[in-house]
Amino acid sequence: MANGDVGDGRAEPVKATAVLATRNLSKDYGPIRVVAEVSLDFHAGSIHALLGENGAGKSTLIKMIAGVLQPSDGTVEVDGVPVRFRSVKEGQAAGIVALPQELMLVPTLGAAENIFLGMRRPGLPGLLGRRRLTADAQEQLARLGQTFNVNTPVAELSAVQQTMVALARALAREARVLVLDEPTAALTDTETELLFSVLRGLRDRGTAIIYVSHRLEEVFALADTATVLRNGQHVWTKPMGQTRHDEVVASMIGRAPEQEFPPRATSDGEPVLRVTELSGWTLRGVSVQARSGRVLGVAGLAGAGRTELLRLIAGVERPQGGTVELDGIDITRSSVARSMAAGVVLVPEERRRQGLVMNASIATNIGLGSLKALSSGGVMQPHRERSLARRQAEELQIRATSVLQDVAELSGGNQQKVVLGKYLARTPRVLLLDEPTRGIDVGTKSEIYHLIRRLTADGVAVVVVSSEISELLGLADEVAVLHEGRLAGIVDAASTDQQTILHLCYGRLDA
Amino acid sequence: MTATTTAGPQRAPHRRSALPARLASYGTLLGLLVLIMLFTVLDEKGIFLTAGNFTNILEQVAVLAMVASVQTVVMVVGDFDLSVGALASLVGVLVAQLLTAGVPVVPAIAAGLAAGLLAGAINGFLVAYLGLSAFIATLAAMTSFTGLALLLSNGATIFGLPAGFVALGQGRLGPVPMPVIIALALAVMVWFVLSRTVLGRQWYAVGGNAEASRLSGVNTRAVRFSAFLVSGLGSALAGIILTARLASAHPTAGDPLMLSSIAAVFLGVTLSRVGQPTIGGTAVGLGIVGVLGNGLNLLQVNSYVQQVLTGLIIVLAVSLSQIVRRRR
Amino acid sequence: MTATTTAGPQRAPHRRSALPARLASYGTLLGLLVLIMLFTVLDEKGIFLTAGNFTNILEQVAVLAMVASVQTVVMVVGDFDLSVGALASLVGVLVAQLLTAGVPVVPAIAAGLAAGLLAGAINGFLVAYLGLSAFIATLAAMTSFTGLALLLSNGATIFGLPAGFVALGQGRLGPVPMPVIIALALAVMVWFVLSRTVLGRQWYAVGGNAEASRLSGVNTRAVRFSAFLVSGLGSALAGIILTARLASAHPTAGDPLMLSSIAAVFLGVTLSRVGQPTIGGTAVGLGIVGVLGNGLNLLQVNSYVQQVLTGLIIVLAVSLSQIVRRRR
Amino acid sequence: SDEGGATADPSTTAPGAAQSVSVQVLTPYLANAATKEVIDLFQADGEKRGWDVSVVDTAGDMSKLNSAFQDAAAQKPDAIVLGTGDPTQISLGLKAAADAGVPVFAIDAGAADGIVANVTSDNADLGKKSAEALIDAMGGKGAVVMLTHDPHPGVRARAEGAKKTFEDAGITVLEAKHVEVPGPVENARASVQDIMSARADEVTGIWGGWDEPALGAVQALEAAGITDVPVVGVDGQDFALAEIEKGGPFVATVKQDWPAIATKVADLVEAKVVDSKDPETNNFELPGSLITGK
Ligand SMILES: Nc1ncnc2c1ncn2[C@@H]1O[C@H](COP(=O)(O)OP(=O)(O)OP(=O)(O)O)[C@@H](O)[C@H]1O
Ligand SMILES: Nc1ncnc2c1ncn2[C@@H]1O[C@H](COP(=O)(O)OP(=O)(O)OP(=O)(O)O)[C@@H](O)[C@H]1O
Ligand SMILES: [Mg+2]
Ligand SMILES: [Mg+2]
Repeated sequence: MANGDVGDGRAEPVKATAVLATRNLSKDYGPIRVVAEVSLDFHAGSIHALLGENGAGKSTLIKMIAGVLQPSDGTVEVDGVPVRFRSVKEGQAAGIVALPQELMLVPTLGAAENIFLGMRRPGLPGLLGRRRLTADAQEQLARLGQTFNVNTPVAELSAVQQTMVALARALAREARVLVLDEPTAALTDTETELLFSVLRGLRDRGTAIIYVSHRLEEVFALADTATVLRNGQHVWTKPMGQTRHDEVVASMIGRAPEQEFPPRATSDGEPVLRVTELSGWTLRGVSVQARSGRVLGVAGLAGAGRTELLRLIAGVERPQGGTVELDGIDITRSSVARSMAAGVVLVPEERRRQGLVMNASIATNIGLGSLKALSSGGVMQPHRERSLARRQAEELQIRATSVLQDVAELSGGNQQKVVLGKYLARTPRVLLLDEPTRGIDVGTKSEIYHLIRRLTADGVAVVVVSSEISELLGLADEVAVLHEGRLAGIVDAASTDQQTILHLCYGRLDA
Repeated sequence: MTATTTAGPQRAPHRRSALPARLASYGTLLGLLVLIMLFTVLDEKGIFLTAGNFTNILEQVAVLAMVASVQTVVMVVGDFDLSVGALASLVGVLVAQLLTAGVPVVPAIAAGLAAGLLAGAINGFLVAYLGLSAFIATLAAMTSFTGLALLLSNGATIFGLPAGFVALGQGRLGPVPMPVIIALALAVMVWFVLSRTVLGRQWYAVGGNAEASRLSGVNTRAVRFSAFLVSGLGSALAGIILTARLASAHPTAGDPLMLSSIAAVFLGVTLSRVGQPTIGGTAVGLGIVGVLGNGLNLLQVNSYVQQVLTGLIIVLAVSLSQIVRRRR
Repeated sequence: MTATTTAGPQRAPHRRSALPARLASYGTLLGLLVLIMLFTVLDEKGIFLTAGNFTNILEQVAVLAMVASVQTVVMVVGDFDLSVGALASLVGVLVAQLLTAGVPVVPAIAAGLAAGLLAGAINGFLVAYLGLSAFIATLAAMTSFTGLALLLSNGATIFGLPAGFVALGQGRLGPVPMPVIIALALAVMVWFVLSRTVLGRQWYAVGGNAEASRLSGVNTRAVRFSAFLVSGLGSALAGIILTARLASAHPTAGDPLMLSSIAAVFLGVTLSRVGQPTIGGTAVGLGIVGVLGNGLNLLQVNSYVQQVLTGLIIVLAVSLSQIVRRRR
Repeated sequence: SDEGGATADPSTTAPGAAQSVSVQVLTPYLANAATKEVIDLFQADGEKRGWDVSVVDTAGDMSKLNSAFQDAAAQKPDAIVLGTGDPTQISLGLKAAADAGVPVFAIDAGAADGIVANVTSDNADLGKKSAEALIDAMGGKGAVVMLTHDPHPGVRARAEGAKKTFEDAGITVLEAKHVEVPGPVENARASVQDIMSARADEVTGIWGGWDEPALGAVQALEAAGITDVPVVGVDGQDFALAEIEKGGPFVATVKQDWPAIATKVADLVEAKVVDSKDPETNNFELPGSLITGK
């Protein structure tokens, strides 16, 4: 399988030799080959998308290119010359900069320090030059439309802001080859557009960009070339203009794609969860209902309070005002444990920090949400745990050697599936999902949509927060839109469109 | 072809067989085995590798093993307990005072264990509910407990304990010293709870990621609290057995247990694959500590040189297993 | 307290102003101030709140301050150094032996500092390059250093040191004792490196998230290694000044510095906003340790009761600042 | 020699018979039973004389002991008493006391510049007496193991005295085993257990530098069922007396005459503070008394 012919897409004409190439690049973990003899060319002034299912080997390939991982076989070439990076530092010295899939920030340091960490800076050698550091960081973030305090520890920033810090860090290094592994997973459409214009600018100035995403619309809008990987192997590489959505999906998952969204609810259902005048840190007097058998979508811009709404309902944080009732019983100030016992289950948005015990197995993680059911008299029943884990692994198509594999060894999307598996194993009355499909491939996404609908068919009330409006439109029955902590409106998903919701997100009520 | 499969039941599920994992945890024994071999060869009189001497080693680490078992629990939830040694001293003094004041053995022991529980509850409250760092909270507790032990004993050794009590520390069941039996029983109990029960799962989960555990419905505060309760109880037991073994209570007798217990757990962690405290790992750590002290004593190494060697050998043993692990 | 600020496109961007942050770090002083007030009120003789007594307190914590400064660095990178006290003892004995053997003061001190660097390099190599856990590596080092100090001194106190050397520990510059000046100089240097230089940022970065730092192109091994170098050097300096202060070297003189230095840093951390060691926090921690010891001595509290109180007061001071912080 | 302000102000401290005398006892070793005993005796004696006696312990920390001297000097008591501990390590503290014009006495420490008088048992003599008792119990020949702790100057002096006695009597010292503190009983017990399994055929006696390691040795021997190896200690603590009473391996200890030492120090303090009389010498050594089961 040779490299595809590249470059007659929308990009400027390209140089003959690739700035970066892989030659039979492979990676083995024990007996398992997760990247198999991949040979690819990446050209200056071109955006090259890497596509593939969860666990296809995209991140692994990228890590080998950037010097994070050492290849088991094969080589990386820069300007046609074989190189071997023993560390990220060496990769950066050669102009190759990667944004890892999992945001790798130092939580205790500010944005400014994170952005320039490990970079040679002007000024007196060895000295920090704090004033200049702050100014430069502000400038970098301004390119991405961000104006927050660059000295606040990044642990205190929102998910979007953290992504922006990581992006600013990658951009600040002025790479020849910029590698982005799912940069938009946590972004809403607004920030995504901003990012794209920056990336297009970079491409036009000759940067080679390698781009990984599971949001196919984005890829079609942005990339010049696409490569599909499956099971660690190179399937094909084509100019973006010469392929179509269907073909990409089919070659990713190895079969024809099925209907993406399942049919919507047919009944009105009973109001199971009643949220009245709920207020918190940003939230101001929000009242919504979740009905059995139905899916309520929640839309909003970054920081609109979507996550906070779910956290307040689930008892993760204490509200400053308002009530939450489940089947008419007030559960406003109960703990997470008690809310869960009552049937309110929240799937949190950050898988690594909030969702997973990284040094434990898939089975342990999935079992953690259902310890009572998996034990008798306080003693664990390992066979029950393993069979539950296998069931979830199969249902969610978790790609792993066994359910005893540590989650740290899974690909990002598969880790997300483990989180889902943990919470879906409960039989909730109300299921709160915060960005449930973040990082999940298109094939599995539709499985998850169907799964959600199977739950609603059993009478579960579902609330979904998503940054992808198209996802909300396809999946939900109604969409509640938050704007700066207030409810901007609730619309019927079947009879509305993206524009209307976007308008509401921006607080324009005329829609 | 790549061989990754979905973890679903229909595909060959156990690619990573249990064998390499088991080998890895046998591998943790490597440092210890090398040590044992070394001493067997160096010990010309052939005393080291005898049942009698191994009984001695077991007896010498028995009290430490009790503390290390419960320290393992605290370290599983991601904390330390620096007060274990001082608490053992305090409980020893308390029980000895009760006994010399004429309180019968069983109520005296019960009072000692209750004091241990109370102490554990205080530590647990400070750490889990008030949110103090475990280091500060248990260090402060250690200081206070030492002061209390000194006050209670007036700084002196308390002796003249009843034979029924002393038998707990000096008696034997067949050839096996009582402290060894008690330590073993405690270790097995802790092992069972850690690896087979819901509580054990929760301890590991909270130690692995407290936030994720809380969001999974685990009452993380109660779970951390319970770890300190266990630690208090175990340290109290160790203090009681130590007092019985020495047939006397001294207000600082248990102090060395603090650093040694943490060291034993850490040795176990360093040597283990998962990088988590386990009872098995701690047992190996205890083994290294015990064999090293005994072996060097038998070889009649100068006391000061012995200290120098102890440090060196521990580093070598750990480095060795580290290097071997990387190879694998 | 993880307060994430919003940054919606049209929103006021600086929700969290610098002011509360600054208040929070002033708030770290609260426990200390309460203590000072308490002793001022309780001390009927009016000795506590005098310049002379404060000079005493400073002098009393000066050597500990040196060790705590460098312990801060090691704890910033996320490790411990348990060998600091033993190293201080060892270097003290070494320098004293050289001095009594007739080596002039400057080369003797230089040799002591070099020994400290070497010891730090060994610890750093074990932790950063061989990947041993800092606890095990430095505990092993501590054991070996203690053994070496005992060997080198034959277990005895070495005295009869030249006056020029002793002046380093007992002299004064105007009203200020020399150890205080040296400790202050060291603390300021460490503060500068920690907060104003690239190396300092890298120390914090590695401590905050070593993996992220590595992926940003930081040579995390070299960074960790350097922290242990600093620790070795600082501990050696402390050992030298301690020896000069005591006008004698004792093979275990520095041992109490280990736990106290970690406690001082942790006290500072507990009191700080982001939960990270800082020189400022450590200074407050040292202040608490120093004021507490001095104040209770002045009040002539029974020694055993004093220990009980020390633990209680530390818990109260830390809880207090914890509760105040939550309120804010 | 310092600036004028640092010396004692005679107007505030004019100790006379009518005024209450204040004495501060500073010690690094209050967790040691013998130290505690003699300090308690001194305190009781002082209080009987109508004095105000307070005690500060630094838990083995010599640097803190110097600090305690500074703290004490700041309060200008009529006298400071060093309760055991090595005076060579507290020159700074002694200087602070001298600067403040406070006389320093010592119990069982050592004579040194800056100490008006030290009252102690003759440690070399304690070592000699205990060694002689052991030699006696062994029937005048054999080989011994010594349990020592050289960092403690008193124990070190005893060990030297004992060693010389053994050598003079032709007794081999097989090993001088360093006993760790805290936890000396347990530590000595484990060491002796190991030593006896390695060389039971050689060892005919065990000398303990103080009573606690001797107790550990006794327990190791009893656990191993060894009855023909006698053990001696030093200090004459209650538990040692009880062991000797029982007639097991613990055959003798040397009791220091703590009441006499305490009274002697109190007398010296009174002479100096009340009558401004200096003692005739700066070191008083009182003999210890051997206690055996016989
Ligand atoms: N340390 C490891 N040990 C064993 N297997 C691993 C390890 N790291 C990754 N793998 C496996 O390698 C495969 C490829 O993972 P990779 O992260 O490259 O996938 P990906 O294509 O980026 O997926 P995603 O879209 O979910 O991010 C996965 O099956 C994963 O389980
Ligand atoms: N306890 C809290 N303390 C401080 N700030 C908080 C707290 N809870 C919420 N916030 C702030 O309120 C904002 C509400 O944002 P939330 O996370 O709910 O937004 P979102 O709409 O889910 O956007 P995102 O896409 O960033 O997750 C957060 O970004 C955070 O800044
Ligand atoms: Mg990936
Ligand atoms: Mg959110």
